[in-house]
Amino acid sequence: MNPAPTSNLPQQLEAILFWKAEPVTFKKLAQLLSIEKTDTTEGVKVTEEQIKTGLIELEKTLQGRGLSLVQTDAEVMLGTAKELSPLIEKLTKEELTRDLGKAGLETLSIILYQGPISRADIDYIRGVNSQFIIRNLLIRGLVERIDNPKDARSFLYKTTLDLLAHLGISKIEELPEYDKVRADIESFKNQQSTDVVDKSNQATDATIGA
Amino acid sequence: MNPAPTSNLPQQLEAILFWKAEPVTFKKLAQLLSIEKTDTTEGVKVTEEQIKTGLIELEKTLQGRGLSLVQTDAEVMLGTAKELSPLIEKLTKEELTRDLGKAGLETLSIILYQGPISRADIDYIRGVNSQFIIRNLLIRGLVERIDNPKDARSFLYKTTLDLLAHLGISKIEELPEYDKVRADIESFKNQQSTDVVDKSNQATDATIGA
Amino acid sequence: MTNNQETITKGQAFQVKSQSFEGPLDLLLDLIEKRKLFINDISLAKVTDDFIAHIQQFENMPMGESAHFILIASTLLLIKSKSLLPELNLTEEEKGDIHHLETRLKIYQRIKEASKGVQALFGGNAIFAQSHARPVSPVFAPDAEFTLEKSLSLLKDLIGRLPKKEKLPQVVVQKVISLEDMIGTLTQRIQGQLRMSFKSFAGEHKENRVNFIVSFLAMLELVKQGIVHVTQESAFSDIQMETKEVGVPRY
Repeated sequence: MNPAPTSNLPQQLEAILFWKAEPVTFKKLAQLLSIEKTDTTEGVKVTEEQIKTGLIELEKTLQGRGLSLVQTDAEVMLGTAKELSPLIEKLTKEELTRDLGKAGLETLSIILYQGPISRADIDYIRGVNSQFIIRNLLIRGLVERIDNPKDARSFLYKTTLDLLAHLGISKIEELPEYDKVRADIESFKNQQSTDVVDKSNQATDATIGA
Repeated sequence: MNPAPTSNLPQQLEAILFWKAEPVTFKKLAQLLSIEKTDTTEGVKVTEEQIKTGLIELEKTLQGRGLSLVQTDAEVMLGTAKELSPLIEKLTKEELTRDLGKAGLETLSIILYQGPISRADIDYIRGVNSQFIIRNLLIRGLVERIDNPKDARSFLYKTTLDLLAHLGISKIEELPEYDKVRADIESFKNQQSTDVVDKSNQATDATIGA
Repeated sequence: MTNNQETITKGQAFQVKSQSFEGPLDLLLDLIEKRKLFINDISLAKVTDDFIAHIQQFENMPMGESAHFILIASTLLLIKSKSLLPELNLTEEEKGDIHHLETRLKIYQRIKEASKGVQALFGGNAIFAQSHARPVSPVFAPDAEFTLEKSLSLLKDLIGRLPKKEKLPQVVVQKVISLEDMIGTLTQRIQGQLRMSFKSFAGEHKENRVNFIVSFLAMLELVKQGIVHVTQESAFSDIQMETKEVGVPRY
């Protein structure tokens, strides 16, 4: 079912590097693009040499575009073109200074009172999807991500110490009406889980782009 | 110092969309690419129309590549090419959600083909209360809620870029029979208002034993 | 011809029991499509009996849902009455209800057809946004608007907006209650018409037609009982409603 990997290797590399958005080793790329032999299909073995050749081709197609490759002798990543760095600086600045907006403030409040909390739970309480908002809160150093002890594939979010200091509190319990707010949200969650309500949406982390 | 924005608009757009890694509105893009006038430099004003033209050009340069654009009439996002879907799915380690359930599929289809649409109108078409299923779709990020310009007390529901991406289409018009379905439904609605109600002649057909 | 159809329907209606329907329109459309009919008042009159037979089995259905079914049943009864007695005069509102139902069914049918294409695409060859693995180098940048007071008031708003258990909207309850009256008067109207047109019935089919109308009246009575059941139940049944949009359903 997969097309022969060498025919469109540059496209495949571009898609992987775009999706990963972090440095990936040549070795890892070779491994990702190789297809294991099964009873019914021939396997395909991609070498690191082929990856390097593919990257040279990809680099050519990226000429004059908004993206470019950044390589060391062992790994590669996709980034924005160097000549556009003033534009990216402007973006960064904009991202750090713009208003959080109602959705951002609301999400941050939930993480403040309920954290550490999973994205699925934030979404569930808000009744909407929060993936892009959380990213902005991370970039701005307002929340941080920790591993979820109950599920290795997902994360939990909590407020940063910087934010607590900024708000002038040393412990979460000092938050106004802390117990009351938590109890109200807890009772909503319990009420919902005893209902016949379809909660399959809890699996939001498994949807798109998560 | 900045190059004239219109000359390399497609590159700049690609870099912004890559860097933002989330849906960006045309309005925001126009704002980010405009340069304010200062004492020493002429300002540059980029319009949303120019953004749209730039995106058409960018789309052309992405032909046959590893990336593609997904857009609505107001925002745009950069994603992987749909031909490479199996490859990226392998990387995500997450099963793509393919099952929506009967109610989910029905409601999503109504929003896709008739959105932006109010909940009252969704209920009207389905003949049942859609509150929970809409909440579920909102949480999954497949639809979003906007204010109803005609009624401040209610909302309208519309398709998200994530949903288009999940369907593997770049624009809503690529849905099967999009224009046809919309035109058909429009004609059903018009028929209702122009039709003469008295159909008693035909009704005799259905008399005894029907 | 009619006899054949009756037999087929009875067989199918039996099978249908095991299926679950998303709502009254889903059921109605299924009944029409099984008979390979187009959506119009004629086909609706033909499936009325089947539809009523279905809702008789809904003893255990949550109140909120069965109310929706009963509302549709009332419109079907009007259509059926008119088809049995073309002389029957319908009010403008009743004519409007009949037309609305046809339009809704046509839209629903078109959407269901289109949804097959949506299902085929969904998650098939998805376009992926960037994963969120991308490392961020956070720069502490608070928003001056975010204060403890603001945070608490936002959460209180949010808690206030959480979906809660609420009574079935008054509009629907009233509709169902008034339906009981509607069926009462409909029975009277049909009986009245029947006495008047009895003389005019053509000799050959006379017995047949009278019998049919009498059994139809019996069916009206059954629906009436169902409505009583539903309205009684409504006093202690709750269903969930979205707070911002209570009371806007259109039927």
